[in-house]
Amino acid sequence: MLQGQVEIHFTHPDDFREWVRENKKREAVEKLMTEREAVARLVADGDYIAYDFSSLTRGPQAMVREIIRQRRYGLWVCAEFTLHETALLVAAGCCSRIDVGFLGYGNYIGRAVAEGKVKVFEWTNGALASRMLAGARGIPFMPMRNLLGTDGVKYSGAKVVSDPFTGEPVCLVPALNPDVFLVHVHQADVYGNARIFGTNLFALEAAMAAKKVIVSAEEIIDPLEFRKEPAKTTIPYFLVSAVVHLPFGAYPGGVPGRYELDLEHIDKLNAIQTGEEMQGYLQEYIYGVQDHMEFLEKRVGWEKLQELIRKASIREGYH
Amino acid sequence: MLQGQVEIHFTHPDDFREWVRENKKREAVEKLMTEREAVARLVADGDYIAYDFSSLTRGPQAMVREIIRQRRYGLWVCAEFTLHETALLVAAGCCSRIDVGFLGYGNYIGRAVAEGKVKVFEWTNGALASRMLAGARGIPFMPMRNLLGTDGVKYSGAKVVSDPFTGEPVCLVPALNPDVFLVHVHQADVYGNARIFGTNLFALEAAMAAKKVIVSAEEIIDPLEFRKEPAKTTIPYFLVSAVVHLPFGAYPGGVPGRYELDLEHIDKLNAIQTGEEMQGYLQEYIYGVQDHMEFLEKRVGWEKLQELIRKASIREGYH
Amino acid sequence: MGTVAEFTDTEFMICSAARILEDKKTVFVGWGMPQVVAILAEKLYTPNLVQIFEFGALGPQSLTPFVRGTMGGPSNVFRSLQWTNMNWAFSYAVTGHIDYGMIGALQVDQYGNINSTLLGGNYARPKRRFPGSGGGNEVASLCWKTLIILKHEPRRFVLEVDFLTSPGYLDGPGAREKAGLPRGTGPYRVVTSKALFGFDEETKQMKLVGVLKGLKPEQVIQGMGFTPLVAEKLVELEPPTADEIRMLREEIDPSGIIIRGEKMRVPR
Amino acid sequence: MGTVAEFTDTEFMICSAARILEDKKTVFVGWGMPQVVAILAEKLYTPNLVQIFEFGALGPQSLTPFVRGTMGGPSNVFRSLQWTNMNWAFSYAVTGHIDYGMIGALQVDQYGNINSTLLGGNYARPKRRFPGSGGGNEVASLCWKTLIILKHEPRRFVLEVDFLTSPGYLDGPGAREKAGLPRGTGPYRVVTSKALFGFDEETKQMKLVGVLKGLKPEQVIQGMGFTPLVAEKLVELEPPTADEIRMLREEIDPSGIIIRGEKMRVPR
Repeated sequence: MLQGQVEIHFTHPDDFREWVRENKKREAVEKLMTEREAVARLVADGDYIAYDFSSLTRGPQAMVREIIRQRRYGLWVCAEFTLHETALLVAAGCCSRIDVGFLGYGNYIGRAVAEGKVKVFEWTNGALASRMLAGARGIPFMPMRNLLGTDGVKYSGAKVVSDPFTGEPVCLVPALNPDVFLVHVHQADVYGNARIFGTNLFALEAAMAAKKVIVSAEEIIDPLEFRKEPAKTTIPYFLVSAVVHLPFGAYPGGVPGRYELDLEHIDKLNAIQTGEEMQGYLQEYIYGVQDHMEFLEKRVGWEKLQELIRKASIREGYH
Repeated sequence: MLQGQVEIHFTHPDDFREWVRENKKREAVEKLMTEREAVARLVADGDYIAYDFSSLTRGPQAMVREIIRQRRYGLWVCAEFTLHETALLVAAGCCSRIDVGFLGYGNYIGRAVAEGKVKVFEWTNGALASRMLAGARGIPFMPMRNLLGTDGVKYSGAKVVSDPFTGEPVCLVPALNPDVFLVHVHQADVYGNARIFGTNLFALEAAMAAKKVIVSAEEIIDPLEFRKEPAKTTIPYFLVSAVVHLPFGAYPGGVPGRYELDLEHIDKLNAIQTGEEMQGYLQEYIYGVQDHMEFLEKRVGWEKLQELIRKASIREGYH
Repeated sequence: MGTVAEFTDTEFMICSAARILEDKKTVFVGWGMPQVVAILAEKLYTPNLVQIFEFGALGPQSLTPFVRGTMGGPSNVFRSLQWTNMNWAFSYAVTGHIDYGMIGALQVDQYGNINSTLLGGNYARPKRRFPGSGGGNEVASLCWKTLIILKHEPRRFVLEVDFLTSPGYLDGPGAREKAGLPRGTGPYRVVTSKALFGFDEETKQMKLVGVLKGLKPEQVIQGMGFTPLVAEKLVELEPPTADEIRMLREEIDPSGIIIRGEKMRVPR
Repeated sequence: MGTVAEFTDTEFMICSAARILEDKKTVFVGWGMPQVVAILAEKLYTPNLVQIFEFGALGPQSLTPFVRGTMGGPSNVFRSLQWTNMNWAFSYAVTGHIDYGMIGALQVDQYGNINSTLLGGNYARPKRRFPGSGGGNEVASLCWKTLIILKHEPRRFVLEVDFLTSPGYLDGPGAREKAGLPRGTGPYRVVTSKALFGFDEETKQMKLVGVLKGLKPEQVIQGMGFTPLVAEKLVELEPPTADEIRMLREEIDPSGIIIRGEKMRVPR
């Protein structure tokens, strides 16, 4: 058996089940709260955090900013397809370990790894998605036909074993059960039922696999709406811990069918090179405002938001 | 390692891949044909056959009748949630092996097993769905937390091994790649893009895992319709081998949002006890008509069909 | 509201099971009678029960009358919270999100092991063959608490099941965990047409906890293939109430396809 | 239509790759430049190409101009055949439904092994760190034929990659299969800003098969960390055509975010 000797975030499936039984209430209770409350109650130092989708498309950017604002420490991040968030989290001192995925671009994060400021483990996007699926299926691992033959095996927590059905090598990746899953959705109700329009990475998988699920939503709709079109429900309420109403919660990314990404702001993030520049950004856009609403009002502005809505002229399929 | 010593239908994932490369054309070609052509071209003696959903809800009943009509031999059936089809297939001499699932009720099929007319292997609904998911993911097996501790392990092809991540026993079920997958859908286009409204057992899994996929559809719609609402596409065209336009193709079962099941006809099926009664049914309803259209006209009738449409008054969510 | 004088064994089982379910919990519902139990419970006792079906429907507000044979049909899955598929439906159970499971049985042994596959003969040539697991093995393996519902015929309570389809406590304490089944799961109650059984916390053996009003424990135990433990304080199970019966006969199953059965009376 | 006299290295790579794709085939498209390759190919050469993205979109008819950074955004996934998620997207590849894969690389060795993770130092303390696999490992492992696209800098062609992120032929014939990777897969072409490489069927070593018009094979090979095989008949690669350039600069990427790069001219 070939296997890496690295740390993995792994929860025994039975421990996860017991956590679910004790903590995920099957009662439909109102879970609407502010982003401040949600992070204060549900994100702890040292937690393992995953999110959907990407920094530029329907990512939970406002929730990530709130985590930074509350100066969480020692987070382990599942960087499935992250661009800027991870850099921000590392720069703000929130994140000490990253499961890669795709590490995100920019010199800042690359240098942080090179300087040993953050520890990385080398998976792939598909491996992390497989791990999440295993977590959602309550099984200890998922077999894969890739990662094989590469250095990823050595620097991830995968194991290569002989498949008992073919006798040939197969790669096993351990289930992933994040402590926290952040997902920004088009619509939610107060109980946590949630709808995403368009594609996703692993929204239902991660909601089922995670201990705590924070849904931030562009809009809050009546619970009956979900029952009228059950095929559109991405996540049912009893998987969800908190619902936060955050219009433009994916900014500077876009939400398909609602508003486009803000390329100017993204260029500003891309341009960050030094620690000083990074601290300047954090101060101006995160620490320097008290919440998402103030961020929108004072740092983005109504005019810009209207422009981004206007640009989102493709609505087909997003309903 | 604990394992049964029974026959399994198992295709090496690499052999399946090669079959796909050679036979599933990525070109969008018209695949519309009659049920007669579809069975003649695509269902061979000895094939392993799976279907979605149940005998009473959106099952591919017209396609099954056509298989019987063409007197296929030696089929191995995945009886995921089958009620009458398997009895009909066994009685007609088409089916020699069954992976159970749920064997279907009625004395006829029970006696056929007891008399050794058909060989059965003892899985579960979840195990067969897991096997299909493994087939669709192109991996040799899927781990499960059940089947453990039961006689199912002995009489299925599952294996119980020590999980390398927890050291505890876990059940592995081999991937399932059916030769033929029959699926009756609400809407399809001529290329094979298909939509199901409501729930399904494993429609996309099986379409991806099967060598030959026969889609029968209540209605044929314009290909552009699929592109306008991509979230509604259940199966994309390049997984599909044939499209058959079969209104009322699930009869005597129902199609949610379209027509209700015919309980009278189902009672007739339930009442079959003897081989003679069974042959009478086969003669009257299958051998005695040349195709599905004649079956509807001469054995069901316009009035009955209109009544079943009227009864399907719940349309909410099925669009 | 009082109880009724005459009812079927099936009606009693349905009412007895419906009274056990808890509100604001999830329940994995098997085919047939368990569907009617869940609907009755929702109507009378547990309005916020979340049903889940292996066909992929989660949390429906099922319409009545119950349409036989259509677990996946529009009436049964009406106004669900989510429509998905079998692999997802079972995933909810594997990850510990489903509190109760409800399934039937042909035979059950003292550890709550279930046979729904065959009677007599051997696997290849059974004397009588039945549908097998369906999703029963998943329900009994993966939900936190499993309710087993079966007609109270002594021959169904056996020392050893002819085929172990769905796991109870296997051969006793710790055996489920040793086999690799999820920790802390197992059969919770056995609901019959005459009695109610639980399982001893220590030994995991079946224990009589209630009998239908008017029956004596000896009458219930008589002829069983094993001798169950008997609780120190036995509960007297009320026969169906007038409310329950009206709901079953008039609203849920007017055609009587599920509720018909052997006629019973409360002995006096 | 003629070719143009001046173009960027990136523009040439994009055109060269777009000319290789086959119509009526599926292609797994990586982030950035491969997206532009696929769009160009669809516009000019392969109108029925079916693109698939790890973000869960299958077969879109992507709108132009290309919106940078939004593989998952409405323009790129416009009029898809299916919207699903990452686990399904990769499943299409594992089961052999995806003909081509297209990915970039930091370094590549003679067997087409790809590094996109780091340069120099060691894993814990690399000299320079890059994004890593993303979905590249899946694409290179699971699609039938992988196109690797990278700028023609000799230092990117190394004897041994600093980190083996995505598999080429590993250490030679049979090695992929021995490692458990799907049979019959592997790198197909390496598209650079000066040349085109294939792989020898027997030895699986990289083989120069084409050079940009006006360049000599020696100029292309010079400085590479390994000496590639050279095909008996080398193809002369046409510089970008006026059509291609117009399409790229005016329709697909007018902001120039992808196509800008080092200016090149065809040597005469």
